[in-house]
Amino acid sequence: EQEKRYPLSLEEFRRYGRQMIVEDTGGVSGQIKLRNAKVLVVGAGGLGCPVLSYLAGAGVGVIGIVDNDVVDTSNLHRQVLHNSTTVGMLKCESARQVLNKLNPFVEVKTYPVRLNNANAFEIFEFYDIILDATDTPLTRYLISDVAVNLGKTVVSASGLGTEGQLCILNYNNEGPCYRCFYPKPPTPTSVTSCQEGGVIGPCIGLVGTMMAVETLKLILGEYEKNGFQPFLKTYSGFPEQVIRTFRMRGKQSNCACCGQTPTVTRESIESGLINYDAFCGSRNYDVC
Amino acid sequence: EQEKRYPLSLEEFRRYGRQMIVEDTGGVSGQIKLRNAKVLVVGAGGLGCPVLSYLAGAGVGVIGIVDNDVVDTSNLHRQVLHNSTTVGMLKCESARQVLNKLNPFVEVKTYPVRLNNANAFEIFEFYDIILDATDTPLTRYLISDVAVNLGKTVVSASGLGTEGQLCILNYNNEGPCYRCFYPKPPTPTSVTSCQEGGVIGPCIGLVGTMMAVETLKLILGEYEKNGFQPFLKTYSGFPEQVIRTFRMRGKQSNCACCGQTPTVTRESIESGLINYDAFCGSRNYDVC
Amino acid sequence: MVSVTVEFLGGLDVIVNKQRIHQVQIDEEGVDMKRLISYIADQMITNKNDVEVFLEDGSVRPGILTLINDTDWELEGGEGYLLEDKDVISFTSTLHGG
Amino acid sequence: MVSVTVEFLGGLDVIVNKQRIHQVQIDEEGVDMKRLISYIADQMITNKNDVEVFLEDGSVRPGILTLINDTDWELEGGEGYLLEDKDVISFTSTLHGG
Ligand SMILES: [Zn+2]
Ligand SMILES: [Zn+2]
Repeated sequence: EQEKRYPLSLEEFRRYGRQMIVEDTGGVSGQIKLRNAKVLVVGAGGLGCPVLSYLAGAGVGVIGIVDNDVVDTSNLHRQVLHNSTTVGMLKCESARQVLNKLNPFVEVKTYPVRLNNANAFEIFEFYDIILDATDTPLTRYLISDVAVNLGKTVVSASGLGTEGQLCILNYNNEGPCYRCFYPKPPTPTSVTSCQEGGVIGPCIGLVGTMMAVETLKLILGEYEKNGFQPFLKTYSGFPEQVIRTFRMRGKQSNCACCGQTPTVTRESIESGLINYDAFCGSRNYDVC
Repeated sequence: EQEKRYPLSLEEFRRYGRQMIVEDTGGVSGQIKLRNAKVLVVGAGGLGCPVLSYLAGAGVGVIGIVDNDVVDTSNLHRQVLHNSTTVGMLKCESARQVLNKLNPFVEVKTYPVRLNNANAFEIFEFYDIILDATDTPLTRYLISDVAVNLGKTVVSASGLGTEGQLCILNYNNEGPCYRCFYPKPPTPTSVTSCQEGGVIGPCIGLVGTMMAVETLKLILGEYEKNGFQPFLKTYSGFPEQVIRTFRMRGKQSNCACCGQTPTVTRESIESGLINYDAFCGSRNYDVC
Repeated sequence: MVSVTVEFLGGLDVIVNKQRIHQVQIDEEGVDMKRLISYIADQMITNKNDVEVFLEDGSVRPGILTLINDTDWELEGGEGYLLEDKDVISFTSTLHGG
Repeated sequence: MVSVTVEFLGGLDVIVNKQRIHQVQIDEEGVDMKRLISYIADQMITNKNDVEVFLEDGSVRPGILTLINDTDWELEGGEGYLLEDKDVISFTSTLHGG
């Protein structure tokens, strides 16, 4: 009965009141945007953990988690949503349990699969915004390519050691995609992932938290209000904590994916014509 | 037996390996510094939650938590260490349960009291570094004053809305204290706390995560290596995520607490001669 | 005459039409910080009741930090600092939430 | 002659003595980005095996972003951009960990 008269329940007012009174959230209408939002997080690792917590806390209506990895003791210094009692459990399941307790108003969907050419479209279609919190170039191209073909905006981040990077891709189908920035993939041998490179927990966590802030801004229409300029932000934690903002190129008309004559299409991806393994070198794909 | 031959157990190598291989941590010797460190976090709220997770994850040996507040539904959008099933529980106890599961190697001590003139020295004495994650000017002066008198370094942060601030106080008894920056307290009516002002979860969370990075740097001796220059960092999340670094004054010779003729001494604090309530106006003290 | 950028941070923008960044030009010689502060109180704060949020006893209110080109004004001469063209002067209120 | 700051970020400092920030002076006229890149490969990368971490087919390796004064060099003319005194040129490798 009450639900019909008010757009939010009393319990929702109580839970979200402190964020609703921040002018930038837009109050009730902003909270309803959050409740209606569907966000997919690919990777429940060092970036994914804080993103998932803060998006669930804020009341994002549906959160999907793609991760086929299981929790390992060596993850716990940075993947603080998981814990010693969930070692061996699927990360998406471990995360779901915590998020359900944090905020029962949020629906959490889990996808314990490795994202690939064949399943990405089906998984992405349901969501409004895609978060790339993975750790290999292979997946970064795949996520961007699929998102462009489905017209979704991507928040993409990465980190290693004490540093991190963050950008928004295919913003509103106007902004540049991952291939606009990186038309040619790096040679596999030149890539270090956290498998070998090491990472400091709160440094990657800070970049994950930045992803959550960007996602809230996208949902709340902050960039619609102030305009979107392509950027890449870099964070470094040592020796000094600094965020730098680089102004980046826009959408490239000759981009193989989002350009005027795209060759990276749904058909070429799903058929396997675009071979992400060969493209980026065959490396073990592990969201860490 | 094995513990005698190696400074770290195999399980510790497994758990911390990924951070130990980051050069800035100093490997085994750095990990032992972390294990020997005793850090007190005052306030298990929006700042305290991510700090506690990342310090526990990193393997800080003893973590103390001072907070006499209980978990409320309205906290959960930003205080993501707690959850709906711990509503009504003391925050320090709710946090302890999560941290014990995250990392059983870490000892968590809880102080479910309101920090005041009478108990602060006794609580602080045991710790190496004090983190101010509270939300009133009263407590900020008290924490700084007690830390100066005990020769402890403070990592101090605050946040409101989409913004936050962070500084290091009394660094190694060389750096400025809170009273060096703010010799006169603000008039009570001009202060907004998150009680009334509202706050966005990942924005305050990002500042808490910055506190964790600074704390790790202090423990690992990063400032010993590169030198310490007094600073204040400000973060803003909207409309753009930016960290700015302001170069600040050093220790002031006329400071009432850390100066040449201090009046804010252990005696004057513990006897109640320094009246923090009257000093800052009598506001409800709530760590939120 | 001097032309500087003045920023109101940490929520202080509420006293200047909710605009954080202002280009300020003062057509006088030898403008120091003390003069800029009185200029802000007289010319920029629209609601005169807000002056006490910015000033106390004629100087910047305790709890507000003043920065000259990202440096604490105490290191730059405080009220006596002479403004130069393109200086960035920032006022930020100290936050207390946590 | 031109004098610029060159930064190697995102771990790229490993190829230049683990030093992130370098002051570089080139005593030639009309130094463009293409020349700076060859200068770095010839003069600054100490271990010649590391050149291939920086260069591929004579240009900056895919996966490295090049910035001129914090702006993507594609917006500034790319290899043909003529360096000016005090420019800050940054190279950062793209991170992939998560
Ligand atoms: Zn593109
Ligand atoms: Zn002092």
